[in-house]
Amino acid sequence: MRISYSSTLVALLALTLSACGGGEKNVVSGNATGYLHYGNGAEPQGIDPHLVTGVPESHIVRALFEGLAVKNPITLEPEPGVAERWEISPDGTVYTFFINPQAKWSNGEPVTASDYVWSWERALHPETGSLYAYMLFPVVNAEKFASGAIDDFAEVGIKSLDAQTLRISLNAPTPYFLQLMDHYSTFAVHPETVLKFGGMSDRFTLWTRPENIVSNGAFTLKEWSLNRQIKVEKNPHYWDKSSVALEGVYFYPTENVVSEERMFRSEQLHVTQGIPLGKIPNYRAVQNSPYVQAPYLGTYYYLINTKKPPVDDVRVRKALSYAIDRDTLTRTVLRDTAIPAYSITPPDTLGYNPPKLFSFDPEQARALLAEAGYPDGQGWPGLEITYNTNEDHRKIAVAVQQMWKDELGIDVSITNQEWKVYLNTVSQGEFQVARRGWIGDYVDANNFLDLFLANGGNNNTGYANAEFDDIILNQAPKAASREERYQLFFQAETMMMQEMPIIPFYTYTSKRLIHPSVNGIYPNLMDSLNLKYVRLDPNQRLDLTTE
Amino acid sequence: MSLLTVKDLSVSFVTRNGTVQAVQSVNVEVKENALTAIIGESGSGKSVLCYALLGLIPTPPGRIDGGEAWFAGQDLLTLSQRDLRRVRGSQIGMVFQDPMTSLNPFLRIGEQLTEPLLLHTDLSKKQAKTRAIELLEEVGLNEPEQAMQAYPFEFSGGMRQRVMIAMALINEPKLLIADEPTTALDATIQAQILDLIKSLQTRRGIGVLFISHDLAVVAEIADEILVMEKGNAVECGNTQAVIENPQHDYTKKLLASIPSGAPRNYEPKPQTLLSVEGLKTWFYTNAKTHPVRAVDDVSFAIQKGEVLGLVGESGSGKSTLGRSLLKLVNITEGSVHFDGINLSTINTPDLKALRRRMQMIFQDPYSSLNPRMTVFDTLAEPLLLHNLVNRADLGAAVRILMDNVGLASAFAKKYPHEFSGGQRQRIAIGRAIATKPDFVVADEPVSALDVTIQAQILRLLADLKEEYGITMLFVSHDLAVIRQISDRVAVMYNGKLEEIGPTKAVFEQPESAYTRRLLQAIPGQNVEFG
Amino acid sequence: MLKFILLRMAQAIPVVLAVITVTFFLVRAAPGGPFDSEKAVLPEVKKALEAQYKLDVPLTDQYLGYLADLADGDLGPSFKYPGRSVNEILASGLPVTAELGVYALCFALFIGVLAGILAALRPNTKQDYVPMTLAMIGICMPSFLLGPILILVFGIYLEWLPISGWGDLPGDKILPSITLGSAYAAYIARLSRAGMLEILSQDYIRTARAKGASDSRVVFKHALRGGLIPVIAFLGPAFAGLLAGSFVVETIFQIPGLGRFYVQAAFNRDYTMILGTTVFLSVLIVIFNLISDVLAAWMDPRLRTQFSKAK
Amino acid sequence: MSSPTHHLAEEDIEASSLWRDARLRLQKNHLAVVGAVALVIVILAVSLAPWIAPYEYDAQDLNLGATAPSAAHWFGTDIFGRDLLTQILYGGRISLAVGFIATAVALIIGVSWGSVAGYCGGRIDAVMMRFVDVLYALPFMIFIILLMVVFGRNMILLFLAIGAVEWLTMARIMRTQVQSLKQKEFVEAATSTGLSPLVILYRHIIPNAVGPMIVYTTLTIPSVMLLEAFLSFLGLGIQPPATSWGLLISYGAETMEEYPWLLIFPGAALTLTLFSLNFLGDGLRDALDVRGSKD
Repeated sequence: MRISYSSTLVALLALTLSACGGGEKNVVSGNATGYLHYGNGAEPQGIDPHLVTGVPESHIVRALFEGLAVKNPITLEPEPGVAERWEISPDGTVYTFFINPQAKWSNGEPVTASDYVWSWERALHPETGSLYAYMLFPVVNAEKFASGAIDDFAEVGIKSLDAQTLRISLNAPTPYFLQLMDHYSTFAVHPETVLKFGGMSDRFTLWTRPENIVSNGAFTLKEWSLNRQIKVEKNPHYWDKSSVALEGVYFYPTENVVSEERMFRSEQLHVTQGIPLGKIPNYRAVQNSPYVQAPYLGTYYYLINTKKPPVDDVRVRKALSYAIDRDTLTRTVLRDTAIPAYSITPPDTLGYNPPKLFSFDPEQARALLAEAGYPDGQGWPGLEITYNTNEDHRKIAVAVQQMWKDELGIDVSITNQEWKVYLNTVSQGEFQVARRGWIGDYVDANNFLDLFLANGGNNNTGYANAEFDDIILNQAPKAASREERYQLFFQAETMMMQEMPIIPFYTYTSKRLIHPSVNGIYPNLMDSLNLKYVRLDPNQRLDLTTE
Repeated sequence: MSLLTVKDLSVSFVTRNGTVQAVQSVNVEVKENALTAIIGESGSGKSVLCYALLGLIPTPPGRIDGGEAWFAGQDLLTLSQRDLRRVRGSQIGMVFQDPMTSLNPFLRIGEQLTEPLLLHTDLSKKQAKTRAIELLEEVGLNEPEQAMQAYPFEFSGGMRQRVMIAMALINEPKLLIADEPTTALDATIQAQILDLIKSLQTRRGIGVLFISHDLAVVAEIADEILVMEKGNAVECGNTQAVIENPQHDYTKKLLASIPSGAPRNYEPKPQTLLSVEGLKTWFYTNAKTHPVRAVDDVSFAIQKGEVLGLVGESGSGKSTLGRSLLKLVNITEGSVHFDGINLSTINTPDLKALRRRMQMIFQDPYSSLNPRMTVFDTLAEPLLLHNLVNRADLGAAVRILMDNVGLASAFAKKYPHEFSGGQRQRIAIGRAIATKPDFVVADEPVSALDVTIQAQILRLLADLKEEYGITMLFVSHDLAVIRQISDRVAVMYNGKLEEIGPTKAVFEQPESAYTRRLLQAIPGQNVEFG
Repeated sequence: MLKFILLRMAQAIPVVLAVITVTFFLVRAAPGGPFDSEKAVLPEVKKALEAQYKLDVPLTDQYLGYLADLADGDLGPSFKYPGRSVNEILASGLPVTAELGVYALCFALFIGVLAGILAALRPNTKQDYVPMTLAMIGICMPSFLLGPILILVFGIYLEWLPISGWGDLPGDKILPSITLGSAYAAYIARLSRAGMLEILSQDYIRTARAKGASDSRVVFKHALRGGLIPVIAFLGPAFAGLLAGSFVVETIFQIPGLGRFYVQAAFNRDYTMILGTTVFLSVLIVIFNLISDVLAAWMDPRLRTQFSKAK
Repeated sequence: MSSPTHHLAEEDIEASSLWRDARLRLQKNHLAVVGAVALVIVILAVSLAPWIAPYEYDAQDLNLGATAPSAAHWFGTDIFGRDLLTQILYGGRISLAVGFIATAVALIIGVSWGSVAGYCGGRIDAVMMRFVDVLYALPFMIFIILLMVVFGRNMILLFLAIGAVEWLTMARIMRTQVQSLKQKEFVEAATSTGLSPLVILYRHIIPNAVGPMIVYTTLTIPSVMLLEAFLSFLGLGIQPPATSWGLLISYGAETMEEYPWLLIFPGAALTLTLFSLNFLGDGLRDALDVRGSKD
C-alpha cells in the first residue's frame, strides 16, 4: 500500500508544478501592445495633486495632469505646457500666461484661466491641508491666505483676464517661478468634477476614482485595483497627443526592492524604482547594462544640534566633518552609487556649483579636536547619532561610527528610531547628530539654502545668521543677472559652511534598472519622468551575460 | 476431533532491558464442541499464547521462537499476513477483556458489527444488516434495531460485551477465543455472560478457548483446563479431575487461594466509632438537569475494632460512601460523626489533625502511588506531615513500616514502576497505617490483584488490623472476599442500604431479594474445591 | 449545537471589544502623530487636518465616536490614503490574506497529516525518521529564508512558477502558500503522529485487526478519525499565527494582502487603519477558534450528543 | 513474601533521585546525547565569544567588503568587511538569550496559570480559561509591533513581549495535564493524608507533568527565536550594533545569490541549535516519562 501511494502523490505534485510554466512575460506582451510596466515603489496615497506628497504619487499625477509650463526632459528648462507662451514684466514680478486653445480636459472641455484661479484657491485653502502650499508663497498674499490671516482669495495675486489669459503678481522677482509651474501642487483640477463629489477642500471625495476623474495630462486613469496595479491609457483629448507613443502604463507598488529586482530579472517589469546595493556590481559587469545611474538633486547629510555640547563648539563640528573619508564611504558601502558632497547644494544645479571648504584631513581633525579640549578622544563625553529605521542609514551610521572611533578615538553610539518617533525627536531638538536627506523641489540653490534661514520651518540645527538671511531673502532675488545671483548664493553658502552646522556626506543619484526595449527615459537631475517621450522597441530582450 | 493443536509454541519479547521468555514450548489442544480454559496469573503468558496464534503481536518487539499451530489443516504460524487475515474474523472469532475500550467509540454499533461480514463475505450491506440484527437477538439484546444506530458509549459494560460476542460469532467461526471476557464485569452480569458463552458453544457446536485468571469462574463451564505459570504449561486435563486432585503444587496453591472460609461467628463490639445519619451525596453535572444520587439517605454505625464489609455492584455508590466518610467528597445532606466529632462542621486545622486518625487504601495499585516518588518518600510523607517522628530516626521508622507490610527495606529507593501489583498495594497499605490511624477505608484493595497475591494481602490486612487495633470499612464487589474478612456486612444497591447485619446471618439467611440474587451469582459456589 | 455556537459568539463580543479598547488607547500613546512629516507643516494646516479627522476632540469622545461608527459598520477614513475608507482597503486586502491563510493551512494539513500517518505506521524506523526530520527542518526554517530559496529555485532558475503577485498569473499562489504553510505542516506532522500513535495503541484497534481488517482499513476507517482530533483543535490557534506570518510572506511575494497595510499603518500612525485591521483579524481569529473547537467536538460522538442534548 | 518478622536490614539507604535515574536512561539514548553535546558546545562558544572570537566585535574593513570564506575569515565577511564568525558568536548570545529567557517566562506563567486553573476547576477555571481565550483571540503580532513602536526597542521588553505570547499554549497544556492527574488516586491519597492543596499541586501533580512541559519547551524555543528574527526582519527587534542569528539570516537572504555564505552559516548555526534542542527534548521526555509497566 505504501509504495504505490507515495509515488502517485509525487507524480501529481510534479505535474501541477510544470503545468503552470510561469505564465506570459509582462514585458513581452507590453512591448507588443504598447503598454509600459513600471515599478512604482509603493502604493500611492492618492492622485489628487493638491493632497499628495511623495515620489510614487508624483509619477502618476504627472502622467494624468500637466502644468502651465513643463520641464525639458534633458535640460530641465521650462517649455510650453497648458500655456503656449508667457510674458514676464521687466521687474520680474508679473507673469502673464496665454493658455493654449487646444488644451482640453479629458472630457473634451477646454482648460480656462478661471480653472487655475479656482484650483490655486483650493491648493492654498488651509482646510485642504496641502503640504506643498508653500510652493505658491512667492505669489502676493498667498502665504497670508494659506495661514488663514485673510480669507478673501481675491486679494491673492492671481487674476484671469479672459478665458485664455492668466496674470500672476509676485511679492518679489523669483527667477525659478516658471519651474514651480511644473510642480504638481500648482496643477489645475477640473472644478465642476471636484464639486460634483464634494466640497472644494474635502479630503474624502471620490472625484479621483477611475470612473469619475477628469484630467488634462497625456494619459487618463483607467483602472486602480488597490495594492495590485494602476492602469492609465492615452488621453484622446490631450493637446499634444500626436507625440505620445505609449498606449498606456501599468504602475506596480513594488515596495520590496529585492523582490522588484527579481521581477525585473524575470521580465515582469520594464523599469524599476530602485535596486538592492548588493546587486549593483553584477549589473555593472553586464554588456550594455540595464543599470542606469544619474546625479539626483538631493543631498544626504547629518544635522548637528549646535545648542548641545560637545557639538556646540565649531572646532568639534569641523573635526567630525574632516574625519570622514567620503570617497571610501561612497565606494564601499554605497558601491559608487553616490557623489561625495562637501556642502548642502548639489553640484551643477542649473550652472551653480557650491563651495568646497575642506576635504578628508584626519590630522587637522585630530588637531581641532585637541584644540577643543579632547586630545585623542580623552574626556570625550560621548555623542549619539540618531537615524530612522532603514537599511542604508544603518550601513552609513555604522561606518561613520567606526571612522570617528579609528580617526578621532572617540566613542559614538547609534540609536535607531521608528519613522514617526524619529520625526518627533528631531522637531523637538532632542538629538545631537541626526540623519537628514533633502530632495530639491525645483532646480535652484535657493531651495537648499533657505533650509538654514533663522526661522525657516526646516532649520533644526539652531544655526542663525542675520547676514546670511539678508542675502537669501533680499539681495539674491533682486540680482540683475543669473551670474550675480549665483555669486551671492556662493558667498552665503561659504559663510554658512564655515560654521559647519551640518556634515554633508554625498549627493544622491537616481539608480534604476531599465529594460533595453525602453527608450525615451532621459536621466536628469530632477529624475523627472515624462512618459510622453517613452517609446518601446519590441525586438529587444533582456540579456544579462557579463563581459 | 481436535479443532486447534498447538505444539511446543515458544514466544519471547526483546525489550530495552533484555529478552523476556513469555511462552516456553507450550502444547494445547482445543476440541470441537468443547470449552477449553487456560488458567494463569498475570504474566503467565496465557494471552500472549493466543495472540501469537493470530499474529496480533507486533513482531518487533515480539518474536515467535518455534512451534506449530494446526487449525483446519493449516499451520497458522507459517501463514502470510494476508492469509492470516482471511482466517481472523471469519474462521476464528475473538472477544477481549475490557468492553469499555474494545469497541470503536467513533463508529456506530451497526457499522462495527457488519464489518466482519463485509470483509469476508460478499453479502450486500442490507443482508449484512439483517444478519447483524439476528445476531443481536441471539446474544440477548432487546430492541436490536435501535442498538444498530447507537454509539458504544450509550451501552453498559454487559451490553457491550454481548455486542463483542455477536461480532465475534457473526461469520459462524469454528473457534472462539475469549480473553478474560467477564473479568471487568459485575458478578451478576458476569454470570449471565458465562451462561451465554456456554449456551452458544453447545448450540453452535464450536470450540471455545477461554482465558482467565480466576479458577472459580471457569470451574463450572470448562470441559478441559490448562494451568500456566510463568510461560510454562504446568498441568492440563479434564476440569473435574484437575480440581479434585491437582498434581502440580502451583495448581494446589491456586486452589488454596480461592477465598472460601466459612464466616466467623459474630461477637458484637460495644463501642461505636463512627455513626452516619441520613447521609446523602449527590453529584450535579450542571445546574439544570437532576443530580446523580450516588449515596441516597444512608444511616448506619461502625463499631470500634470491627471490619464492616460493604458490598455492591459498580454504580451502587459504595466507594462514594467510603469517600464521603473521609470527607474526600463533599456530602449534600446528613451528618457523619467520627468518635463523637461532627465532620461536616469541622474547621481545616482540626480536620488535618483528624486526617491522621482516618486513612484510605485504594483499588488500582498503578495509580494510587505517585510514580515520581520513591517508596521512602511515599512512606515518609505522612510521618513528617503529622511530625510523628523527627528527621533523625526517619530512616528507621520507614524501615519498620516496610517490614510490617512485608517489603525488604533495600527497595526503599525504588520507584513504583519497579514493583509488581501486590508489592505496590503493600506500599499503599504501609502509607495508610503510617500514622497509626483508628479507622481505615479499604476501597476494593484486592480486586485488581491475582488470586494468589489477593490471599496474601487479605492475610496482611487481617494481621495489621489486629496489631494496630484498626477499625476497617472493607468495600468490595466480591462476596467471597467479603465473607472471609468481615465481621458484619452491609449490602448497597442504587445508593440505598439494602441490608446490614452479621456476616454469618446475611450469608445464610439473606432478607432482601437483591442480596439473594447477589449470593447466587458467586462463581464456582456449587463446586467443591480441594 | 446551534445554541453552543451562539453562546460562543456572544462570548466573543467582549473579547473584540477588549481588543478595540486596548488598541485604541495604545496607538494614541505612541509618540508622533499621523500628520508629522519631514517637510515642516504650517501649524494652521496641521490644525485643519486634525479637525477634518476629528482628532482635536477629547479622547473619550473620539473613542465613543469610533464605537458608534463601528456599530454601523463604518471603520472610518484612512489617514494615509485620503479619499479611501478603511472598509474599502480591508475589502481589498482581507480576502487575499484570508485566502493565503486558508491555502497555507490546507497545504499544511495535507502534507502534515500524510507525514504524521506515515511516521505513526512504522514508529522508530526510516519511514518515521525521514518525515519527522523534515518536519523539524520546517519548524526551524524562517519564512523569510524559505521564501527567497523557493523563488530562486522554482521561480528564477526553473521558471516553473511566477514569483510575485496574487491571482494575476496561473500558479502564483503556490509558492507563497507553501512558504507560509511549511512551518505549520511541521507542527501538524508532529501532532498527527502523536495522535495516531495514541489511537493505534487503543484496544479497539486490536479488535479491528482481530476482525481481519487490513492495515490501510485499520488506519483510515478506525484510527484516523480519533487521531486527527488534536490536529483539528490546533487549527484555531494556528490560523492566528498564520495571519501574523503572512506579513512577511506578503512582502516577499508582493501580495496585496492586509499584512503590508498593517505594518505601514503602524508606522504611519494611521489610527483608523490599525484599528480596522486589528478588529477584523481578531474577529477572524475568534471565528476560526470557534470552528476548530466545534469541529473537534463534532468529531467525537460522545461530545456531539452531549452538545445537542445538554445545551 | 514470608509473614512479617521484625528484622532490620542495616545497609545504608543512599538518596537515589529521579534525576539520577533519568540521567542513566538519557545516556543510553545516543541521539539525545549528540543533541546535548552540540548544545553545550554552542552555548560555550557563544558565551565565550569576547575571548574566542577571532576578530574585534565591530572591526570593519570597508575596503574589504563581503569576501568568501578564507583562511583569515573562516566564515567570510559581511558587506562591512566584518568577520562573519564573530558576528555569529555575538549574534548567538542574543538569539539564545531570547530563546531561553522568553521561554522561561512563558513556562513560569503558563505552568502556574494552567495548573491553578486545572486544579481549582469550577468557576475559577472557567474565568481563567476565558481570559486565556481572550488573549488567544488577540492578534498578538500586532501588539508586539505596537509595543515596540510605542515604547521604543529594548531587549527586556522584547523578551517579555515574546514570553507573553507563548505562555497561552503552555497554560492550556498544563490545564489538561493537571485535570487528568487530579483524578488519579494518589492525589486523593495525598488529600486524605491531610496535605494542603498547594503542596499537593507542587509536590505531586506538577512533577508528573514534566514530560509535556519538556516537549513544549523544546517546541517553544525555536518559535521564540524565529519570532525575534521575524521582528528584527520588520525592523522592530534587535537594534544594531547588536545582532542576532535571525537578523543575520534576514540580511543574508537579501544577498543570497551574490554572497551565499552570509546566509548559509547563520542558517546552519540556527538549525543546528534547534535540531540538538529537539533531540535533547525528546530524549529528556522519554527519560523522565516513568511508565509503569503493567506486565
